[in-house]
Amino acid sequence: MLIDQILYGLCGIVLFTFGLRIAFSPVHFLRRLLAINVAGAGLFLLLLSVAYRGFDQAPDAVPHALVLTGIVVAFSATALAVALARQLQNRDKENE
Amino acid sequence: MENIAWSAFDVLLIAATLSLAWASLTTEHLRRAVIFFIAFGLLLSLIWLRLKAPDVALAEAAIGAGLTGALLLAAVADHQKPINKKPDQKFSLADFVANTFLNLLFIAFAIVFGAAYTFALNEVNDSRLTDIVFQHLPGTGVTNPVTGVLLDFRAYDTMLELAVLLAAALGVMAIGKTRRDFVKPGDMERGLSQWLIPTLIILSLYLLWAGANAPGGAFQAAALLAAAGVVMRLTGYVDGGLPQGIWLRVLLVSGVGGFLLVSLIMMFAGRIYFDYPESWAGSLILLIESMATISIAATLVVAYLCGQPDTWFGGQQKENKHAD
Amino acid sequence: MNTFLSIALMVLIVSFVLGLIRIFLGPSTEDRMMAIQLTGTTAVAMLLLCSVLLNMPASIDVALVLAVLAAVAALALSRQQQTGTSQDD
Amino acid sequence: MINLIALCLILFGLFFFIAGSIGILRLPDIHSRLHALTKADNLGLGFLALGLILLSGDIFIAAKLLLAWLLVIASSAASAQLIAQRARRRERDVWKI
Repeated sequence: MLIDQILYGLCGIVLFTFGLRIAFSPVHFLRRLLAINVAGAGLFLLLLSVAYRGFDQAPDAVPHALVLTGIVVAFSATALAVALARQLQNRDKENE
Repeated sequence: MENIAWSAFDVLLIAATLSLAWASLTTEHLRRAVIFFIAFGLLLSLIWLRLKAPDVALAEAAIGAGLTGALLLAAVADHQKPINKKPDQKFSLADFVANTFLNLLFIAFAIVFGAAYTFALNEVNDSRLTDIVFQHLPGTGVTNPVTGVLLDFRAYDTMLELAVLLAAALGVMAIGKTRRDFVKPGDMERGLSQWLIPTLIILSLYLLWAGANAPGGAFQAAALLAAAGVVMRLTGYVDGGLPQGIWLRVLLVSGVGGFLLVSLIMMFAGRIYFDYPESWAGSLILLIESMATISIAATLVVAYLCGQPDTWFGGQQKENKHAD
Repeated sequence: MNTFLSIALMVLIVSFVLGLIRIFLGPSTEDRMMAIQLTGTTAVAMLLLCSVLLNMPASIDVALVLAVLAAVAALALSRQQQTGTSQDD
Repeated sequence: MINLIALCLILFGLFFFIAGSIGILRLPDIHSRLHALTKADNLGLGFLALGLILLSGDIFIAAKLLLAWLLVIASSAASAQLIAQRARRRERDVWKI
C-alpha cells in the first residue's frame, strides 16, 4: 500500500465530486464547461493513480493509453459545446 | 530526508491543484476562471509526470495548458457580458435546504467513493494487464508500451476514438459560427509567430518519431501541430493554416480512413483486423500514426476555429460583404 | 546527490506556490499572465529535476513542450478581438 | 569536484527562483514585477540547467537541457513583451477617459 497513491487518488475523487457539484448548480454555461473539465481531470487522476506502482516500478500502460485519448476527446467535446453555446446565444438574441 | 522532501512536494502539489480548481469554479469573473484553469492544467501535467505517466503529461502540457486555454479564452470573449452576474434574489428557505441537501449528498458520495478506492487498493493481486502488454510488446515493432496499446492491442478503440473526433469536428463545422476577427497583429506578434510556428512543427515531428520507443506519439504530436494552427489563427491567418474545401475533408477523414485501409488490406491478405505481420508492424504503425497525426491536428484546429471562415466558401461571400 | 536534488525540488514547489498567490491576488489580467509565466518556468525547472530524480529522460520533452506552449498561452491571452465588426450582432 | 560545481550552480538557480517569486509577490507595480519575472526565468533556469548538464553524462540529454533553457528564454522574452504591451494599452486607455 503506497501512501502517495492513496493521496493522489483521493485528490482525484475530490476534484471529480466538486466539479460535478458545480456542473449541477445554476451557473453560466462556460462555468459549467469548466466544471465538467475539472471533473474529467479528477477521473483521469483516479485512473492514473490506480496505474501507479511506486517510484522504482514501471506503471500500468493500459490506463495511460485510455487517459491519453480521453484528454484529446475531452478537448474536442469542449469545442463542440462552445460551438453549441454560440448557436444558443444567437437564438436567444433573435427571440428578444 | 528524501522521503520527507517528496511528501512535502506531494502535499503542496495536491493543495495547489485543489485550491486552483476551487478558485476556477467559484470566482466571479469568467475570464479569471479560465486563467485559473490554465494554471490548473500546468499543475496537472506535473502530477501526471509525478505518477510516472510522461505520455499523458506531454498531451496535457500541449492540450490542457495551451489549446483548451486558447479555446475557452476565445469563448469568453464571444460573450458580451463575461461577468457571471448572480440575480440578486432574496434568501429563500427552499433553495437553502436544496443546496445543503445536494452538498451533503455529494460529500457522502465522495466519502463512499474514497473509502471504496482505499479498500480496493488493499485487495490488489499480482496479475496485471501491464505484464501481458510487456509480454507481447516485441511483436509490435515498437518499444513504448503506450504506443503499442494504442495502435496494436487496442487498435479498435483508437480507431473509434478517431471517429469520435471526426464526429465532433463535423458537428463544429455544421453548427459553428465564425468568430469575430482579432485586431491586426503588430510587429511583436508577427515576430513571435515566425519562430514559434516552425518550432512547434519541429517539436511535433520529433514527438511523432520518438513515439515508437519513448513517450510521444500521434496524439501528442497532433496537439503540438494544432497549437501551430492556433498560433496562425491568432496572428492573422483566418483559416489557421488549414486547406479549403475538399482537401480539408480528405484531411479530416484520413485518420479513420488510414486505419480502415490498412485493416482491409490485412483482411485481404488473410489476416484478422489489426493483426499486423510482425516484420512490418513497426513501419505500419508509423504510417498509421503519421496519417492519424495530420488528421487529428486538422480536427483540433477545426474545433478551435469554431466554424468556417468566409474564405472557405470561395470569394463569393466576401464580395457580397463588400457590396453592403 | 539525489537527496540534494529532492530538496531542491521541494524548494522549487514552495517558489511555485508563492507564484500562485500572485495568480490568486491579481489584481489585473497582466499580473496573472506574468505569474503564469513564472509558474510555468518553475514547472519546467521541476520537470528537469524530475528527469534525474525519477530517472525519466522523457520528462525533458515535457519541459520542452511546456516552454513552447507558455508562449502560445501568452499570445492567446494578449490578443483581443475586434469590436464592432462582429458578424453575429 | 564536478558534483560540487553542479551543486553550487543549482543552488544559484534556486536562489534566483525564490528571489523571482518573492519579487513578483512584493514589488509594488506591474512593470517592476515584470523585471523580477524575467530574472527568474533566464538566470534561475539557466544555472539549474547548467548544473544538470554537468550531472548528465549523455550528450543528447545535455543538448536537450540546453534547448529547454533556450526555448524558455525565447518564450519568456516574447511573453514579457506581450504583457508589457497589454499593460501599456490598458494604461493609455485609462488616461484617454
